[in-house]
Amino acid sequence: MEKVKKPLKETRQVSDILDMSSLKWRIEADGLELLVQGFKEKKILGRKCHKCGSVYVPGLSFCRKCFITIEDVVEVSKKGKIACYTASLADVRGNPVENITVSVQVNLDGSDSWLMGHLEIDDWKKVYVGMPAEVVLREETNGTLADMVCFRPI
Amino acid sequence: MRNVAIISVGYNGRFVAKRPDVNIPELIQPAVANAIKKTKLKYSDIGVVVEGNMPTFEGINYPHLWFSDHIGAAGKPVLRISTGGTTGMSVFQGGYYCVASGMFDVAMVIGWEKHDEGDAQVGLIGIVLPEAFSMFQFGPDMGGGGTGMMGGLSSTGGASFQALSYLHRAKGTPDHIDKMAAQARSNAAKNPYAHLQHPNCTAADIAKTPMVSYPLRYGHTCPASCGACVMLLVAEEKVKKFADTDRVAWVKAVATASSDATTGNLVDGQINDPAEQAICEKIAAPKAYKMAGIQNPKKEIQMCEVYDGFAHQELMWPEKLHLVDNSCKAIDEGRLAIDGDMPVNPSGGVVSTNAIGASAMVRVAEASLQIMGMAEGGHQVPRRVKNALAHGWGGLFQFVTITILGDEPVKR
Amino acid sequence: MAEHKIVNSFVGLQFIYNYRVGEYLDKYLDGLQSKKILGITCPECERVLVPPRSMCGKCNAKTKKWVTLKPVGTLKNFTISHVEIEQGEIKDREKPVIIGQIKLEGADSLLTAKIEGVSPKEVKTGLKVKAVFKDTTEGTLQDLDHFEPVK
Amino acid sequence: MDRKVAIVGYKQTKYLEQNENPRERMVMNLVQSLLQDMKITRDDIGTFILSCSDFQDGRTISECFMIPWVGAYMKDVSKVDSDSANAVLYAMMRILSGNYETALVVSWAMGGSEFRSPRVMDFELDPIYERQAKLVNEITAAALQAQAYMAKSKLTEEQLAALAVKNLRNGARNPLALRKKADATAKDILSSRPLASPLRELHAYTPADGACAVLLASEEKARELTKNPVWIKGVGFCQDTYYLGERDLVKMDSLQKAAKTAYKMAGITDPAKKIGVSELHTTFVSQEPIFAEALGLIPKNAGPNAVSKGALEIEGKTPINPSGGPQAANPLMVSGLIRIAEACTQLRGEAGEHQVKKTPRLALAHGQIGMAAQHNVVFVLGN
Repeated sequence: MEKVKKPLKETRQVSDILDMSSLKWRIEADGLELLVQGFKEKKILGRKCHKCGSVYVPGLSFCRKCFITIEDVVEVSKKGKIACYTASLADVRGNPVENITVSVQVNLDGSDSWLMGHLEIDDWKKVYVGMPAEVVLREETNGTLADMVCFRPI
Repeated sequence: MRNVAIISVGYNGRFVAKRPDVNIPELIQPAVANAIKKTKLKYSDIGVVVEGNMPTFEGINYPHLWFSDHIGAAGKPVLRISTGGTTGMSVFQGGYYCVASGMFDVAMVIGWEKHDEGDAQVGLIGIVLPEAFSMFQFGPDMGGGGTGMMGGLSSTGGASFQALSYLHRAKGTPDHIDKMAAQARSNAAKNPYAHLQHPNCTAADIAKTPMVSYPLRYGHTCPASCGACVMLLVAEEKVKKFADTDRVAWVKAVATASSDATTGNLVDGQINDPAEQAICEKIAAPKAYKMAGIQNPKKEIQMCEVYDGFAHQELMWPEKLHLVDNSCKAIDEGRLAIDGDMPVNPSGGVVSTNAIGASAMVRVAEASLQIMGMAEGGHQVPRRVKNALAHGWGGLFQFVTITILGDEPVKR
Repeated sequence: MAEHKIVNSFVGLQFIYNYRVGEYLDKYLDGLQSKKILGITCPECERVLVPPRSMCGKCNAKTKKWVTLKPVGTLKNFTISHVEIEQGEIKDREKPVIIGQIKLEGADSLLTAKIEGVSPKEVKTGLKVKAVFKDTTEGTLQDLDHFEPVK
Repeated sequence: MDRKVAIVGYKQTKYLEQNENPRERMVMNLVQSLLQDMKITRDDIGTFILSCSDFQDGRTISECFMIPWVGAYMKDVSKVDSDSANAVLYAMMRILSGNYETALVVSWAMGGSEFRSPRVMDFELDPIYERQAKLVNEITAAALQAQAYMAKSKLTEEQLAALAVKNLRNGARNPLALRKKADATAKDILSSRPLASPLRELHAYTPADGACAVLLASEEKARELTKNPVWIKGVGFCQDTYYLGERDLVKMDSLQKAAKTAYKMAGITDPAKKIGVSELHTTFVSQEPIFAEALGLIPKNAGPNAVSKGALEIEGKTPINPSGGPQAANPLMVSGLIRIAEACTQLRGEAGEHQVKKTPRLALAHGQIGMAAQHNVVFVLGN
């Protein structure tokens, strides 16, 4: 015999709000600044740690491995390999979406970090880990993140 | 170093999605009462209380202040520890250090979450809000589509990167994740405290659920639960006095390690593969095994409870913990089942029950119940568990905590 | 040292929380709706707690017997509040408000409430006060509007 | 306990309305300079205990992005979500267990520039009663406590103002302090903005940006690292019931219990004689005599007498908050750690202008959270 579950008593509800606009933050954005400055000249710029040699893109002026401030700017290749990817096939509620988008994290040649972005590809099933891809910048770059259109398979 | 034993575990009841009948302290209190009931302890014997949850999920700063009177903490030392997903185990380890340090003989640890009071999704996005919004100052989002950025920032998006990267390394397929999720849901059906219970769930059942973010389906993700877990820890000299059972679980090792964010770190430049988890494989796990005196974890450990917010992690973590060589192969061979040779999450895991602040503690609690032989409802591992491992992860895929329990204290 | 690029980040979002009051406070609010103040007794130390809750922290015992308290009591302590806090900003009140701690007859804990009908200059501890409810009650804490001196 | 734990190094930032750096770099600079002073690297640190809050940092899992900036990349870290004095306590217990030889405690807050302290404090209230009733907040709770004390001990408003004057004067002698006024008078205090009687703006803490780091070590390691370790002689912590109406706000049970435990551990029976200087986490100056009595530093109801005799001044018999205390600068939860660092500077005789006259042998540091100090931590430190 199945047990009949008694519904839980609904007690009153009261509310409160954490208004995020009551907070402010200052963020050090050396990495993004360098990245968009590079876009202007159609370059991908990062920072290299003078101690351990790690290259970060976006390149903040801090090496977390060595715990030091770093300043050396280096240019890395626009080409790299897809380190991992995902395809958004549904929205947050689980409903299928019509325009399937592919997000990738790409390890650009010459860098030790991964750059995240959108991959332009006709069929998401063709993507694989290790697939060569390159950064696509728009024709006229003006030094914003929007200069980077997407990644494209090579 | 003093040896510390877990003498009792208490849950508030079955973990569920909504508890409209109680407020937060009323949710937690029965877990405290249940833990104490199974011992010879009185409230006055408890030396210190250690508590934790995810504070922004319920919007209460230092919530332990409020439920002082409900958890036997009024007039007592209370320590609050909160470290994201690992909170439960960080709290447990806090309790361990309270006793191991010699400062206290008895510690009560509490991990809880009442997800129906707040918005967990907003709470999770809150991890990266300042960084994400700072990007707008450099023009619209990278990648043009919006998903490029947010896909990496939402928890499921980050996890799907990890899942694919893991499958690539382990040469597995998404079917393996379906299988793992099915095993978790079936195990949960044998655990009276689990949230999502699905008796005899099959991989085909899971494969029917919609794909959220490739390769992760709805059936691979965890629910948001309301629940609390409480454990009582006592010093070796006091075990006989307070324990109501001959079989207690001894803490053999504790370890933790953190890196920077391994997904969603858009401002700083991410430098770790989220599926690499060197903090676990190379730092925390070796440290824990050394402390526990375990040379061959595959042989010496009989079961594990890993923190699997997403089903693929139940495959990944046993590998990173040196318990299984290849989990995809192991699940095909049935070795990860309750009656297998390395049972993973007999409780159903986090993927079946997730009250975040409690989740990592529940891993320790379940591991200890397996050692005590007290896992209820048919999820007890059939062979004698001499050593068990509990694991938690948190943050942006960047924290790891490990606890190893045994049926005998370590001779130090 | 090199200058660093610093950006100000601003987030126009809100975290919204909906809290359940639980069985005990729910019953207390039912009481306020019918213009009654309810307390609950600890079976061990026999303290009568108001507002009521499920546990007595002194004895770690479940509270049991509900009591309807007389809506009169003594002012034990008070402060004259000149400001209120709104989303973390300290704003001046239009006029000062007396916030008192009242020991209701038959209760053991002090209830915090607004005191009206007496000027900030004249208010004194020891004052006998009585509860004044809103005309139309809605089952919220605001139903118990304030306390005023017993004439 | 067969081990002893010492504080071997500490470092504070200057406390400002807005630090010139964002929190990440502010903390990195601080930790780097401490490591340089100690002539060690981040690899020499066994465990990191952070103390920060999601509500103060305005983000979920506030330590998430800070891990690399405190030097803890790929290291052992935990976080105490409470007043930072609790973090020192946890770090100490980790060393006592024998698992670690060194522990670095780091706490930070941008209380001056990024968040509004009163909002953070409001979130400490229970959401179903006090937050809905909108009567109790950090100001009214402290005011009720102050009123109760004044009624009992007959402390006057002028004496309360004298305490605030003392702290502003002390602040002027502390190079790190934010609010300071060497020539402050009682009139300045009594004419400042009224908050809730008897409290006014100049009785209150001063929100500030700032960070503090403290390095702990086991006995053996401490002797290796420094010539003058400060020993943790005793520690106690305790939490009271939440409900204001059930607490004796003047007696302060939880502070008394915490002190009792700390004194017992330190082997002190007469704290008034033995403790040379105290740094207390007072959100409002009215808490100074209340805490001092609960801690046994002055006799019961002796607050008015102590104030009029100047006993709590830097040159007095029972110096309290020679740094100016939280009234001079208070980056909310960092306060407990600052109190500990300040107690250490006094013990080492490094406090300069705000050094107490006779270099003390024992110092007391205190941390607290909650309305009218519901939760208290007491440290007895000595060299």
